[in-house]
Amino acid sequence: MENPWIYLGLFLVVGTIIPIAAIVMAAILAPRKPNPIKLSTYECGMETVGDSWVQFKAQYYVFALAFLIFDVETVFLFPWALSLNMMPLFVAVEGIIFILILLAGLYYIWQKGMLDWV
Amino acid sequence: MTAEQIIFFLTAALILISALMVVTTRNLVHAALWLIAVLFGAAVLFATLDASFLAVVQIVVYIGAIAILFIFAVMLTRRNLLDKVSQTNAGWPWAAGISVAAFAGLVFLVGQMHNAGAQKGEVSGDPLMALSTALVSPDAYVLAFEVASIMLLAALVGAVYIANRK
Amino acid sequence: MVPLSWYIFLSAALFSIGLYGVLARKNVIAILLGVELMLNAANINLVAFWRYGNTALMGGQVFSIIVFAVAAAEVAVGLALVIAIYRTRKTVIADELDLMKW
Amino acid sequence: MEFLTDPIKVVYDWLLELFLGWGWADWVAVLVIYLLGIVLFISAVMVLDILLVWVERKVVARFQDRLGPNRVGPFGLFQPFPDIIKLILKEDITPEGADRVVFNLAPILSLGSVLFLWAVVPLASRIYGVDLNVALLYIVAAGAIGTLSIIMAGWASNNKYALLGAYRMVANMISYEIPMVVALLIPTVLVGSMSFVAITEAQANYWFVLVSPLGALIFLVAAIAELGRSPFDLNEGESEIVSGYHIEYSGMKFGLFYAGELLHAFTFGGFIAALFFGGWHGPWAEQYPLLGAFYFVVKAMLGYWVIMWVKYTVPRIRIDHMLAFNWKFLTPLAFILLMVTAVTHRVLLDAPTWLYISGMFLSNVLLAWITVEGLRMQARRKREADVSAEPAAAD
Repeated sequence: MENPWIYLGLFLVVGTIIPIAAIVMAAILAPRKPNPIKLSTYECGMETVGDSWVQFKAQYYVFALAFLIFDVETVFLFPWALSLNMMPLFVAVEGIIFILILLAGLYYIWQKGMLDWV
Repeated sequence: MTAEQIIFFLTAALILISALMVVTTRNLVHAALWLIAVLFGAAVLFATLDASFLAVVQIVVYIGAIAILFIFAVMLTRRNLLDKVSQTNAGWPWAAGISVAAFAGLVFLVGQMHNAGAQKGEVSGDPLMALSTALVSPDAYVLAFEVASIMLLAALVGAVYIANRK
Repeated sequence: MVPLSWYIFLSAALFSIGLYGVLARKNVIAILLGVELMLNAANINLVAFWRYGNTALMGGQVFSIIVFAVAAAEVAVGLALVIAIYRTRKTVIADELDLMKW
Repeated sequence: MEFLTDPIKVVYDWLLELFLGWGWADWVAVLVIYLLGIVLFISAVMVLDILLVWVERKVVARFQDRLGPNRVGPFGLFQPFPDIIKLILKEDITPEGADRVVFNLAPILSLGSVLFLWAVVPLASRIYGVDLNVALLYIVAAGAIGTLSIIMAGWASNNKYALLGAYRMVANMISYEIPMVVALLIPTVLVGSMSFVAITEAQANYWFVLVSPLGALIFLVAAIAELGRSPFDLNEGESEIVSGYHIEYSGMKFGLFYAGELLHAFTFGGFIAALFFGGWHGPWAEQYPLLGAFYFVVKAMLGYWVIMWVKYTVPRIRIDHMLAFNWKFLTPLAFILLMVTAVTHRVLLDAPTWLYISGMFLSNVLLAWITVEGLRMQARRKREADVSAEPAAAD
């Protein structure tokens, strides 16, 4: 197998086609008798009030921000982890400095109470 | 046409059509979803260019984090986002003109390049291991590696502080 | 086979589309979406130049990883600013944010 | 006996010879063999998924002191098939005001993101989809597609409950992705490779759970949270938001979400087995790959069993507790463990095996002990503060 991405690309295509096939099969076989009540939004029998695309709590956003930064950090750590075995001990210290800098950021926003759910 | 060319054209078409949808569609959640299509196309291009690490990182960072953040931000600021009204400002013909001029200039510059018709050589060694050693070895890019962590620290503290202020 | 120029043409087109998005869109978030397109165009270029040049030199790939980090930081701070502005001014339209324009 | 030692290669060579004999071009034959293999592989995974429906229902019944399905076939083993026929024949409702394209795309991506994972899982020695050199990041990338499908489902349904459920689920998934990725970094440090095949092969002499027990535990907790299973199933708090992001889905589309969830749980059982419990390694597994595949499935089932056990035993936790547990405890602990592991591994790299294993194990135990002591001290201080604050409040 000279290039793994050929196999992987085929896998992605087949892995997408199989769920699509399931939905298409259901669409062909299933009955279709829509009526307004059936199509209305399901809210346990209550009438829907207003548009459902409402705003949400800004707090979710803060956690998404923290996630973004730490996600990028882990991306940097993967090359570091790969090269650890064949580089001097000094390289391990570099990675530790890298992690400590970001943990300091986490500690700061924790102490400022920004991680508290209000 | 070789298989490689067919893949390139399909991906390029996906990228360009999706990019046009990103800048023209009125519904901003749809714009963010089209952006995801662009990013996925770019990941496919990275895979064809033998940069496997960047291909997966593209999906992990861009689709998994940045695009989600965009969708969250659109939903947070939705109240007076009227999808019916025009989403472009009055100067859009100027913008289109500038973009076309920029494209023409870039194409002209590519025409001046002496190695524009270059073909791919063999990949020397294992790019993944070469990348990881280059990123952390002291005589290569370790400074960039450490500075990136300082930048991420600044972004973390700044962004969380700005977003969280009561 | 695909020559180098195809990748550069593609990234030039992507860059121009992103530029149009930045210049023409009203909504601040849509402008940031345009910036993302431009950063991706730059990344495609960097990786293509790495692949068609000397693949033993990893500068191209390292540079694009740094671009990922910069993009993440830019999005984090940019969108946080959008949220903060929205909270005080109740708008995300760039033309209406004219407090500094006297 | 060639077939028993390397089945994939034997079948591959046989098919290649057959197709070339039919006068096909070289690359067409290889492509068709790949496609056949992939379709067979994914079909096998889907059949396993169907079996998992029965396993899950039977196990939950036993946990709750019931019998579970027992009418169709022996022990109700054929129960999933009527279920599937029902799902296919059920009317599919797209609610009014839904964003049609996104609404239909979400279940496809949800199941697809789980199926994609199987491309890189090593089932046995010389039996695997593909040996990708960035397999661990590929797993995280497929998880990112799953997160995306959830937010798409919640947004496209045009339903407040669905949107709220999606927000909760996404907040949960992205938060616990950080400790999960850090736990994935630990085998990467130990082996010096991101390839799943290489990580499994490196565990021929000792399992990584001996070297990094704390890492395995963090991965298990983060995996349960990633799956959105109890105690982290607050996306479907029935009493608050009915059933979460897939409330508006019916028929086959709901079936795809359900199948994706079950298969995801089993897949994570497989990951725990492959990363920390030796994967396909066992007696004679090296010579006879089919035996190795059997070991792998058994270990994956055990991992899945543990996930189910937790699910049906512990109650749901509150969202603020969920986020605080991750950001104030699990994430810092995972990063500290990563630093300790990296340094200990690097220092003991050339030491004899017994010293290496015991050193790594002791460092993990020491870290766990310090963590527990720290937590106890903090709890005691908090209790004392509460006690001294109480009389003041009583006045």
